[in-house]
Amino acid sequence: MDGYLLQLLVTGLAMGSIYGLVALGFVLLVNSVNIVNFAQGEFAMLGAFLIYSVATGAGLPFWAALPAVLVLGAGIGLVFERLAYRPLRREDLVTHLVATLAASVLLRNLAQQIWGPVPYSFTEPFGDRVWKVGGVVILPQHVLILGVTALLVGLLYVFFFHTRTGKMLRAASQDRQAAQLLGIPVTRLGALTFTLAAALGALAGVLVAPVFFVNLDMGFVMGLKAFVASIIGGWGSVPGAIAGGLVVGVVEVLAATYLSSQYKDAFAFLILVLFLILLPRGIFGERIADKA
Amino acid sequence: MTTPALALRGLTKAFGGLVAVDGLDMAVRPGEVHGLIGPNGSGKSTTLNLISGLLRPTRGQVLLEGRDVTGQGAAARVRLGIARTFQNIRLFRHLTVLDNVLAATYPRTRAGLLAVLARTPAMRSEEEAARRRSLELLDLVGLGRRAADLPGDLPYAQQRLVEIARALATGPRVLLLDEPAAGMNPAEKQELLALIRRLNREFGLTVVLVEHDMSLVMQACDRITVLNFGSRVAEGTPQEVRRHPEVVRAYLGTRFADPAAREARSGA
Amino acid sequence: GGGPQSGGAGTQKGPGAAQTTGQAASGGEPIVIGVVTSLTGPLAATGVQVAAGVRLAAKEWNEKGGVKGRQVEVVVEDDAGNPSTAVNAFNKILGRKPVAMFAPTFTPLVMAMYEGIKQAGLPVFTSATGVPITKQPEKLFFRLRTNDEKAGRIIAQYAVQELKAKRPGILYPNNDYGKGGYQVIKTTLEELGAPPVAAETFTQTDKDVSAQLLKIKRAGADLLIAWTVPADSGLVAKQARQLDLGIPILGGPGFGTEEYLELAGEATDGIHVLLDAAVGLDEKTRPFVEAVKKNFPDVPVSFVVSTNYDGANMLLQAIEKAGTDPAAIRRALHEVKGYAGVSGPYSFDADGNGLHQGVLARWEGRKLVPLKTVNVPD
Amino acid sequence: MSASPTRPEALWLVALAGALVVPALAWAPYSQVLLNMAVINAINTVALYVLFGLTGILSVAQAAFWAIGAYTSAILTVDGHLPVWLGFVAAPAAAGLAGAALALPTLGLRSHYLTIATIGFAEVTRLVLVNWEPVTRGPSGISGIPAPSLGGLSLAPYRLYYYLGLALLVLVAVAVERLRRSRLGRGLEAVRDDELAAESSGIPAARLKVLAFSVSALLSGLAGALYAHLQRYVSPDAFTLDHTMQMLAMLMVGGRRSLGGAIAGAVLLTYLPEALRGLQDWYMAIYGGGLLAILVFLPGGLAGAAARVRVRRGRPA
Amino acid sequence: MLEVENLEVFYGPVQALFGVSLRVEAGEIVTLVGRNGAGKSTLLRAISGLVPACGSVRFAGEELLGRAPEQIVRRGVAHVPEGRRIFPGLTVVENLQVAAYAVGAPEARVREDVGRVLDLFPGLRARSRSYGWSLSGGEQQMLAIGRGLMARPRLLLLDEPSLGLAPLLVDELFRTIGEIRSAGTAVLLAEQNAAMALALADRAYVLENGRITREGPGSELLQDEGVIAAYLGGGA
Ligand SMILES: Nc1ncnc2c1ncn2[C@@H]1O[C@H](COP(=O)(O)OP(=O)(O)OP(=O)(O)O)[C@@H](O)[C@H]1O
Ligand SMILES: Nc1ncnc2c1ncn2[C@@H]1O[C@H](COP(=O)(O)OP(=O)(O)OP(=O)(O)O)[C@@H](O)[C@H]1O
Ligand SMILES: CC(C)C[C@H](N)C(=O)O
Ligand SMILES: [Mg+2]
Ligand SMILES: [Mg+2]
Repeated sequence: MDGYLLQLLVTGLAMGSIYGLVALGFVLLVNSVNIVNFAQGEFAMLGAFLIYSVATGAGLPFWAALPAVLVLGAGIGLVFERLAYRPLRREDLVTHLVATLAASVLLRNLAQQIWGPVPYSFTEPFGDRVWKVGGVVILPQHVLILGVTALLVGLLYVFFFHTRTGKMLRAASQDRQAAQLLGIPVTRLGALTFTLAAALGALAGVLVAPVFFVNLDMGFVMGLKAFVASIIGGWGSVPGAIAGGLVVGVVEVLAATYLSSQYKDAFAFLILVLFLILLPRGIFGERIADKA
Repeated sequence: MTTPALALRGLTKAFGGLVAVDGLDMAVRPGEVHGLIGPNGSGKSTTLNLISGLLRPTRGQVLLEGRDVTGQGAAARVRLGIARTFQNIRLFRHLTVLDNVLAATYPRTRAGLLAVLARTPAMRSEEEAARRRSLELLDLVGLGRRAADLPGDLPYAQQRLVEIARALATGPRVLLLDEPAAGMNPAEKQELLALIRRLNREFGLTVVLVEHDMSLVMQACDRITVLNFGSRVAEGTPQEVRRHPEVVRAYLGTRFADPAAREARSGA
Repeated sequence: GGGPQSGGAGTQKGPGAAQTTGQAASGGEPIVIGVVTSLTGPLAATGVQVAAGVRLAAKEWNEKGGVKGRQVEVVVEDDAGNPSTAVNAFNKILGRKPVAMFAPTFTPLVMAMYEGIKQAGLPVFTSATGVPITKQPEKLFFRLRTNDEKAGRIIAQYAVQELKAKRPGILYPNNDYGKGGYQVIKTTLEELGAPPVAAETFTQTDKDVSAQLLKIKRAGADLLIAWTVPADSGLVAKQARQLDLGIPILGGPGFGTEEYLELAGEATDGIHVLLDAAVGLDEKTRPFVEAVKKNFPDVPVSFVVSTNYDGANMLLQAIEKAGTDPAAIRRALHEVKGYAGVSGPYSFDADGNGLHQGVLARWEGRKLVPLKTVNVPD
Repeated sequence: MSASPTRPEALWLVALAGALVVPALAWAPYSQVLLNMAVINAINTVALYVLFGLTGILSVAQAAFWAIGAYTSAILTVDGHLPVWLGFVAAPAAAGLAGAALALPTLGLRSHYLTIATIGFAEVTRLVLVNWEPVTRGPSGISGIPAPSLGGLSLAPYRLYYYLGLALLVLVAVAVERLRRSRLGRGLEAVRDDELAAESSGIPAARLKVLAFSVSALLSGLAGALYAHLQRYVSPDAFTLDHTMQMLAMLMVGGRRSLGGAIAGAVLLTYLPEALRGLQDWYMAIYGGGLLAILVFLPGGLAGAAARVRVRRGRPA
Repeated sequence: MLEVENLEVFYGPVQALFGVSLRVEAGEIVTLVGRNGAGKSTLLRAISGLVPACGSVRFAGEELLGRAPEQIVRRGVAHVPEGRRIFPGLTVVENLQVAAYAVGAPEARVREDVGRVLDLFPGLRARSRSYGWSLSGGEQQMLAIGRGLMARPRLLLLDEPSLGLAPLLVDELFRTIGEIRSAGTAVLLAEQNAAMALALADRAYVLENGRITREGPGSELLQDEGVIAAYLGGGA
């Protein structure tokens, strides 16, 4: 393989792991409260602005700022759960779609009030460092993202399939009332879930800030592609998030290069539709059918 | 011999490694009430799903009045005269009881989009007729008074009756009932029995009845097929079947078996 | 002469912080100037600069006693980056009986308001650079920046004639701004005998242009002309540096803004830029930059602020001279020749294009060094 | 709601009478354009109601159909020099065909998968508008779109144009209500409530879904023509995913299974952000919060609230 | 152990229970009989906190009304609801595990109890790794009952447990319910299969239109002419 193609693949995988990272936030919520959170991207946006404020603004070193941001993110998740999820917990998917959409408008504009409309640059922890491996440029930040995403995939998988809380969460996502009847503390678990999801989102924001810059739009952009990724990977599938993300990332880069950069975005959706038609369950999707 | 109203030939359905229906042969004579019984998980509902077209068989054929309908979709089979009810009640939640039944007149009405928008006289009279027929069917199952209610507000047993009315609205010749008596008390079961008989005798419907209430099955059915592990283990009249040792052992237990069978079992 | 250039007391958080600037202190009704711009949504970073420029000018005039003894009131409404909202914003301001309007910087938004502008018959200022705006028959527009046709030609000529590019590559966003610029640049390059060897595009919300950059490099380009908006320009500079692109970059006006510099950081060193105006580079513009910083600490300073500031000053001057009748204002504006604005000399031609220059500069460290100013009179 | 056999017809008449006189009270172009936008949004929301409210298909391609309608009419009347009325016919036709074209390959998909496929369709449509420059003129859009006229009377003034829109909205509402109360409408609702049971009742779910997609797209196409000849300018930015989401919010706020709710929700959410403009750059934050509050405090939307009032007054809901 | 007093339940404007009072002693099987819509399920739902109610529900001396369902379960009241409510995307074993996790059972006990339930329903054992959604109706019913047992409740509320079970299994189910009692768990049972339920019951209540109209030992009601006519029918 020549260096050019290799470089393209590296780039595609890097973007793909970002999509996968954000997609994990979707997957977490799908598996525990069974909603599609339109504001998941906004959690990432907030994480990016927070790390900017805490690290660059307040002057804390990155590794000290990171836990602070995760805690702040978790706090935002708690409030979010109280205001945008709990009052509607008995409603269906679409109500939550619109509610989280409304919440995302709110969050984005609150962020604009706090930080202003102008984007910021944030380069921690690696600064401008670049690795060159046989002519191929690799950014340490990308490696970090891929590593963290892979680690999170493993953790979440173990969590959902091999821990008590995880199994109870899956149960609650499938039938909230039945779960309640069994004594599963659905409300408390719901709050926990949003705390995790928001912290996960914030972590994603921190990690991609050096790649995307810190700006108000980053949430939406990442959200949409990540959502596509999570569908391709399989609805609600933990390993599917990263697999789908990598597929989208690589296809986009290759298509933009070899086919048309004008229609780059269209290819992400085109493979999506192809997947939907040929492999509707996605790469790792479980079959849960309607049975008469 | 007359062509069976419904015939299954070597019908097989595998879900991955699990063969839920296994080479089933079965013939339902026109105008009979045919029981289909067997232990839980023996493939009864799967068989009904294969007959009504909700599932595609892995192998084998479904013949309606001699005609192979295996390739047809569910809606098409309804048009050909097969209707069904569901084990887990599946009514249209947001439609009134009457509209639930009216919706099922779809295959017997024809107004297209333009006729509907223009409310042509033909469309209006068709609509009127369908409405009248649906109300008649609701009266037939004893639910005329609840036409305007949402199905969710009805007790369980009555919801089952709405399902039957809905199935009837499609104008079937073969009616598949999946545990229609579940959740009914003995009095209601008696009424159900009367209804099934009436549908069978007055309306000439062929009925396939899946049911665990043996009293109902024995009284309602002309003949019974017994499944176990997706295969037929016995077939015959209620009297024959309830005596069949394999049926007693795997399904009935001693409570329903007649003394002869009980002896046969203890002797074995 | 120009308008007053130093501000008075009192700072505001941002241009959107208060709905209006200036009260009717003396001499009857205030003169109302409308501003439709992005206060929210994806274009807000540029949008707030429009409002800031107009407000600053109005404030200065009001402190001097207003125009014809009347105070100037600036009414700002948000377009949220959305054409329908822009139309609503425009119509809403019409209810305040403005004498003139300032329109968004994004051409499709301006065009969306066009029907209303035509019916209202008001003079409209804009720093949007799309060619079609001033091609409309009614001649209601006064454009405050060099239009894309001229800017595109200047940048292409500079690439070939001064930077000696033989095999340039072009990168542009897949929107009105990008495509408009790309067409002109490409045609000019072809005329100059250096047709582009690669022309790549990207969606503006996309945050990765590395595939495009690699492809341009792979095509053997010896110069990259990047015709991108500020936020994307930062991305281009940074990724070009990371990928070790190894060819010089010549950027459009997006590369000459504070917003860009914040994002590009060190990666900007050595990049050539075409600017509309030498705001902040030229010593003469220092007081202006300080006045903006003082009054609107959160607003980045770029030629978007200065051109709208100049526009507002020219408008108020025209009113001082000709009164508030829209037709009279327009006539007065068309007579403006050689007005020495902060951004440069203004002369409105028959189409309403006011600025006809390009300033070429180069980033050295984190400082822009002006190299030359090109004038393109019609 | 759909369960109600006795509709308060009087309410409809009052609403219509109000809609007829309101332009007399709102003279400023601002109010007049808003009235027009309310009508256009209402048609779009009714279109979404057909697809989502009646059939249960959550499509986020609605803005794409709207765009197809708007562009069809714009292209035909500007470049094709066809009379505006033809644009008003061709726009819904083209959008309706596009609806069928989207429906056919995606019939096998359920719930969120279908939703995602429609996102793909919307994105691809947007990209085509941006990139197919010879026809769509790319991102700069098409300007100079003519206004319709009626027997020599130009409908360009917003007030007159509003009546054109209102007439179309009434037509659309009546048609959709007729559809709902027919065998086809019951079929759609049956598919929405339980696709498997619908199939088993002889209702061809696939065919009805294509019908729902086509009708819904057709109506949005009509709204598109109305929009194009109102604003006299179209560009790809006017038809983004945000707009579909707005329509969805309008429908949910109105009450997803109610035609009246769809219209009321559209009107309310057309005015809400405008009413909040006084808050300047805060208003979008307040709007997001307000939308959330409506969802929380008005479960079932406006229609649900109205039904509860009716129950409390002792009338049948 | 369970004392229900003056319980009233409304569904919107409709009243479903009118001043219902009953009690269940430790280790007792109490059967509720009543027509469709009489309010049996509603009563069970009110006890387990699924629907709001007024009156009083005291369990082991503690008031349950106003508590969330999950708190009530943890006090030892398990409810096997109408309609099974199996988790479709969990396997059979996971469905069972989750019910034990919810009350904080230690891992060893969970494993033991899963084994016991699978022994009780051999049909389930064969499907133990299958997803809930794919089970047959009867298999789901067995799983629902098994799930109720996993909490090791002191009081088990069973809503029509025999629904959809094959005759042989129904016999076995009632035998099992008897065994559960022997192990010290009280059972409150709502059943259409009144004959078998009454035969098994220590005591029984008749519910008509949301009111208790009769109570007594099961064997006594089984002989009662009114009960026979209304609930036992001529059939089985
Ligand atoms: N879609 C499916 N995927 C996998 N397994 C299935 C599926 N449908 C049914 N099964 C399995 O096939 C077997 C037969 O199921 P079926 O529903 O036909 O049983 P049944 O005879 O109707 O039982 P019951 O009396 O309990 O309703 C069961 O073991 C069931 O778990
Ligand atoms: N969610 C509900 N909303 C409104 N009414 C309801 C609801 N659930 C039950 N009801 C009504 O309350 C009454 C009692 O119902 P319930 O389900 O408790 O009866 P049941 O005795 O369990 O009957 P079944 O034998 O059918 O299960 C019935 O009239 C029923 O229609
Ligand atoms: C549902 C998707 C259209 C969008 C995605 N949820 C986001 O956050 O942007
Ligand atoms: Mg079954
Ligand atoms: Mg019940």
